[in-house]
Amino acid sequence: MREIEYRDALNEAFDEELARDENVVLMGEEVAQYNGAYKVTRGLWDKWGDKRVMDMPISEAGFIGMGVGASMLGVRPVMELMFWSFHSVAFDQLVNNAANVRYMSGGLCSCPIVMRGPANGGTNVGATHSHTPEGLFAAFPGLKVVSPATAADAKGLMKTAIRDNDPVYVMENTLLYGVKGPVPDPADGDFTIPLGVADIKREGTDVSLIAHGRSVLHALEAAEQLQAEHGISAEVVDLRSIRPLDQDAIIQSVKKTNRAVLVDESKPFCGVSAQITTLIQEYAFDYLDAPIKRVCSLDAPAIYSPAVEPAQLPSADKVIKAVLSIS
Amino acid sequence: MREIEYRDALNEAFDEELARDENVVLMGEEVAQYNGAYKVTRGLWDKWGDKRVMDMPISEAGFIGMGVGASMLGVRPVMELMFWSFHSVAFDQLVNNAANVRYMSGGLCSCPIVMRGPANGGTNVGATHSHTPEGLFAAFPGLKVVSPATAADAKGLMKTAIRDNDPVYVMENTLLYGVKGPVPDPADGDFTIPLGVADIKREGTDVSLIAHGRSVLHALEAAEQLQAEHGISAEVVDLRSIRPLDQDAIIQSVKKTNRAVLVDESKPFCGVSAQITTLIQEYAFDYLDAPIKRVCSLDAPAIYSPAVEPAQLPSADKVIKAVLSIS
Amino acid sequence: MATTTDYSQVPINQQLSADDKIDLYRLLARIRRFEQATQKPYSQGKMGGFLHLYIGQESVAVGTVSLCGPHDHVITAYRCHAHALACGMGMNECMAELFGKATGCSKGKGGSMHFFAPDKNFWGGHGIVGGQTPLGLGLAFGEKYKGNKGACICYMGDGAINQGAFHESLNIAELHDIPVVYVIENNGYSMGTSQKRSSAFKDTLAKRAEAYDMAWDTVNGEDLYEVRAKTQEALDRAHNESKPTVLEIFTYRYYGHSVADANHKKYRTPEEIADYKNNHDPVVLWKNQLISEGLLTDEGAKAIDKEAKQEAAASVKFAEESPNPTVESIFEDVYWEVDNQTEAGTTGRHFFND
Amino acid sequence: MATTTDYSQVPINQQLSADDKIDLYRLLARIRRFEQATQKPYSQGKMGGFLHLYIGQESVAVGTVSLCGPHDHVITAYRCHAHALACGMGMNECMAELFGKATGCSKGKGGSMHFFAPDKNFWGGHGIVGGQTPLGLGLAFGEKYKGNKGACICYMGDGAINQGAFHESLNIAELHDIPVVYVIENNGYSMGTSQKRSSAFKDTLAKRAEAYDMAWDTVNGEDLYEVRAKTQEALDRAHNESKPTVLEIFTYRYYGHSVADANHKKYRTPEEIADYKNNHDPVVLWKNQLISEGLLTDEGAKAIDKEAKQEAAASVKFAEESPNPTVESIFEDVYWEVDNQTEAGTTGRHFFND
Ligand SMILES: Cc1ncc(C[n+]2csc(CCOP(=O)(O)OP(=O)(O)O)c2C)c(N)n1
Ligand SMILES: Cc1ncc(C[n+]2csc(CCOP(=O)(O)OP(=O)(O)O)c2C)c(N)n1
Ligand SMILES: [Mg+2]
Ligand SMILES: [Mg+2]
Repeated sequence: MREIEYRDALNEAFDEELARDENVVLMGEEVAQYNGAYKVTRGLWDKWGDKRVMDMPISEAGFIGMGVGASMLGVRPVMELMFWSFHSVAFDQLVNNAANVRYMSGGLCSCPIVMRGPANGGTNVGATHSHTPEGLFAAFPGLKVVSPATAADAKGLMKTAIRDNDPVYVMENTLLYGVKGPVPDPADGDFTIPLGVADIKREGTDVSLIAHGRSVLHALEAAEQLQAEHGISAEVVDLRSIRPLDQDAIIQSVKKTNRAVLVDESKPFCGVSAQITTLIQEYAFDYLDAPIKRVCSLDAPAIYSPAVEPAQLPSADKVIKAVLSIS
Repeated sequence: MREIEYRDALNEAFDEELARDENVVLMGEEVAQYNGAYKVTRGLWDKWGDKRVMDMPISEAGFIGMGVGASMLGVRPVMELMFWSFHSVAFDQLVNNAANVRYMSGGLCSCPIVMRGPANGGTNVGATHSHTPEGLFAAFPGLKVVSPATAADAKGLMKTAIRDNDPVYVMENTLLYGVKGPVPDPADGDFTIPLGVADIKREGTDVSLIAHGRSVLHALEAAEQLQAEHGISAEVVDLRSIRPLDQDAIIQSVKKTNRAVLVDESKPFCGVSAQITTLIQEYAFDYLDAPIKRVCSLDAPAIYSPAVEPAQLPSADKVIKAVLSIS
Repeated sequence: MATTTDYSQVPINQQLSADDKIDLYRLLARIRRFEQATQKPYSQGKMGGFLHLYIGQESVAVGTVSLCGPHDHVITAYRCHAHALACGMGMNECMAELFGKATGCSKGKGGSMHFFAPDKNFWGGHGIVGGQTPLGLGLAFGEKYKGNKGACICYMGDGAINQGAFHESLNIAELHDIPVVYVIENNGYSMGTSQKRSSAFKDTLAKRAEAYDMAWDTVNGEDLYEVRAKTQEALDRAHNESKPTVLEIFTYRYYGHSVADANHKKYRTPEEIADYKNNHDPVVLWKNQLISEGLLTDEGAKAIDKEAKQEAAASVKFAEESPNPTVESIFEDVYWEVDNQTEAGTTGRHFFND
Repeated sequence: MATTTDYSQVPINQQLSADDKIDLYRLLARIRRFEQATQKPYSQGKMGGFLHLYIGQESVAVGTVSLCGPHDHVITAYRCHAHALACGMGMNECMAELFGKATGCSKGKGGSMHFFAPDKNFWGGHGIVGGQTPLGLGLAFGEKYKGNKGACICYMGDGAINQGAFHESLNIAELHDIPVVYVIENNGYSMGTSQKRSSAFKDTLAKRAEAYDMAWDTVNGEDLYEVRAKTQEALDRAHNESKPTVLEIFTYRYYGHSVADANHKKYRTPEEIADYKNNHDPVVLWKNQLISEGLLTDEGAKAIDKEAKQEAAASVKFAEESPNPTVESIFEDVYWEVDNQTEAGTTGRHFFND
């Protein structure tokens, strides 16, 4: 299969959905004429023009809310936050208007919108620019959250998100944008991936490594080393979608392996991994041979120092250590 | 001991701290001339005047950020959000500036500020006005979060929060404002309660009910009935402080009872209860005789209907049911 | 506000037939009676939460909404009953919503602050001050995007203008030529805070539009003709030039901020309230206007009012007799895909109760 | 911007001694050289994250900060190196911060966007666009609250003015008489977006202040005398009347938005960039001014510049030789109480790593 960058997989998803549905419109800061701060929307303004790809001023509350309002009328906006970290200035629109308008109207309004952008640490941009808010948003019923780890998942989930009739928040990753992976050729048909379906990225029998986003790569790397150096067979469950969540896949894996290590770049307090732990201990209580361990970002604001930031984030080494501590 | 309302206990805390430290200033919408939307600041503007008790326009990002800036200079603002739900329009100031400025400056700035207001459901004000964001804020290292359940705790924690040199977010409750409880007389000395110390509100041996805020009242009611009707001795652990957290008290209680039910008005996904569950399963794994159960708000936006909203929230009945399911 | 224009003579008002004018009176009376009918059940505890009455401001919603065509949309804040009825919603579903009943317009999920009727181009009812202002922008943008000649009238209070989201919306509206009409319903107070204590401004609040090089105007809200005349100018600008406007409409609320506001006679003088009631009541003024135009008699007006009162009473009965939502319904209307049992709605776990 | 005022003649500039003027030149040169010295190590990967250069804008920070007294504060956005040095921070701690070293002003925790020196009244360095504007309000309020005659100069870009928090701040500033001076450093672009494509406005961005009945002015940023003259008026207003001002200072950045901005020659013409460099460079203009005043020779200027260059090179060396922060230090500077090992800081669990 051809290999393309995660960035270009997303770009293809936009291009295809722009072609498929004239209600799809891309909006955000620098997404049009500048081709996107991270070049994810490269070429789309040239191709689709002012109407379908729109630059916005630095007014996230204003333009995100505008997208929500337009979506109630049946427009299908795909909104870029240059960084997901900038959710903080648009939070009301994100968690009240987008998440609640269907509910408060007794189902009369709906909100088919996608919010997207990178959400990750690891690029030395400091505490305000390194938030990983997937758990934060998944906590709000009414919202859906996905976090693709590979180019194929990025494309497939994005296309599904755009077609979904509820607000879907897609957490991309600046460190993955340049990573290549196999993605089916558009010529071979419409490629989508459903929300709410985890992907077993590696089968194993001794421990379940449960991860999403870039943490999946750490888990995979750790799994290889665990096999090679310790003879431990680790299964890697890539959640892909945080809400809806493929709970069955998680529980099934843990029932098989009896041990779980969660890898989650979020901070540990009330992070996604806390939710997954809670579900496992509830639904697989009798199957657990050891406490569930978590590998999260170290619990402080993101440090800038390029020499130190990597130590604040999950890594294969830390995953291995956690696995060994319960093996 | 004299009994006073939770509201008046808070009012006393403000009054005493305004007297104690001339840097303390109260700010918020309608806190001065109107005496506060919920009369928590009643009489303080009359007594302390324009300089110490200030009305603000409906510009939460602006005035909360102003408080943060002033706190860096050593002013000690006590900021009212008329509802904690309005955090959504001030989120950047709350989770970036207040939480991170100390870190990003390598400790050169500090931020001795209190943010406060009611955070609860149960008053039929709908989805946008019923958020319970204690877990959401506790997830940000740099912030402290407390949630008092009684008049005495409200006063004692508020006074400590005002004296603390870090940002402390105090989650009050409109349904508790009118509830009376014993509070030490100011004549008997300065009354404070440290952050990070849970309170065993009832001793028991069979199951630990772990709660904060108004959920503590449900837990206590459930405990009485469990004793009377089922002969089950429930211990009620009132967290009081979510961050810093009295983990020792939690673990000690669970090690004694071997069973835990968490009562938490937050939504279940990534709520405070998910974090506490995670800690218990990690630190008391071998002591657990049954899965940890949670009683949270039902996982949907807050419904308005007065006839139905109570069913969305934790209650003594639900706590009893959860306890019986693991007993 | 002194002006010599006779707004009754502008084309949009000249077009009104006698019946149209009487219908406007009927609407004013119905809105007034609807809200009056809420007071008893509210005080009896049959409704929950807040109840923000619009009484005194009726001409604003009635006058502005009367101009809306099929591609014009309406969105407002929590003080939304009048806009809802003006858009054509029935008293029954509105009253039932206040009672939190399953027959309410929002199935009892929204309450007083959250009336909705998208089929009538009414998009709520929003509780977060200023939070609806970007949504209004989006509705106007949506019509434009679809190639229609439409607009959105987005209402807010005099206190709401100091929310950041509103300013961001103004800039975007002017920058991207979005056909939105922002109506500041200036009733002089945001809760207990007078306009002077909440906003720094020059001359008028609407003039803030100049900061964005945007058109603006001020309107005497008690005069239905003036409200219609000046709103039409804004709608024309929206429809024909795809340009936004800020209108500040001066009005007054008789009651407290919400029914729970016991302070409202402290921050306003009784004389101020009495003066408005006695000399500026928009329902009375319009009635007198129609009588002076010979289109209505005192008796005719009374009959209309009586009918409105009966309709309101009937809606209370309807609401009282309606069923409550079920507890199960708590999980409906969260996700479109779940409600419609699509594949997406049945894949993965969506709700996380134990 | 044509004006006939000779700003060199206003009192605040007349007060400048020859040494003062030369010191201003030295500061301009040091800032320029400091930033130039960052380029090589950045391109070598010795620094992380963003690097937003101020080159071309130096006169703005230097002119405005030169007027600050002991109770005047400075806060700005992420393009903060010049303000930091102008406030008196040393090149060493600034350069070390860029390298993420423990000897950095923020101990390597902040990076390029987050320089701080509260002891020199410099409060950052803030990465969220517009997020610093309420903080600036708070610093100004704080001095007023403490009874001092002080002010805060709060800087932002031309793109930042469309953030809601800024508008909320303007209203509060005027309403509560807060001695803040908002300086819009208008370099014509926010990333790749020209001023015209990001803001709707009439005449000038600063004029938006009129919406809040606030004083404002525009300033030709290339002329240090004019920057000082007009900023002093704003500071006088802050100090003597406790009133805010918006100043829009026209300036230009030579490089991209950040060093990573490869597009910057696409959204601007090479001619535009060359014109500014050749005809409006603030460092050159001030040097020429001093030469024309007979206070400096070409040679003298070169010596100062050389010294600046050496100082910058030395700071690179200092930074390179400095130690990295320890991994343990990740948990320092989160909580004051923890760092100071108070009872509060040692009660309960503060950090939640496994
Ligand atoms: C963001 C936010 N802050 C505060 C409130 C509480 N609140 C509700 S209405 C209101 C006053 C608004 O006054 P105004 O905009 O003049 O509208 P009016 O009530 O006069 O119609 C306040 C402070 C809120 N709902 N949302
Ligand atoms: C809230 C927010 N949105 C977007 C960004 C990304 N961003 C950083 S700087 C910038 C451009 C700002 O331009 P301007 O205010 O003119 O300042 P300049 O860079 O020209 O100094 C953008 C969009 C951000 N940091 N914060
Ligand atoms: Mg008002
Ligand atoms: Mg700029």
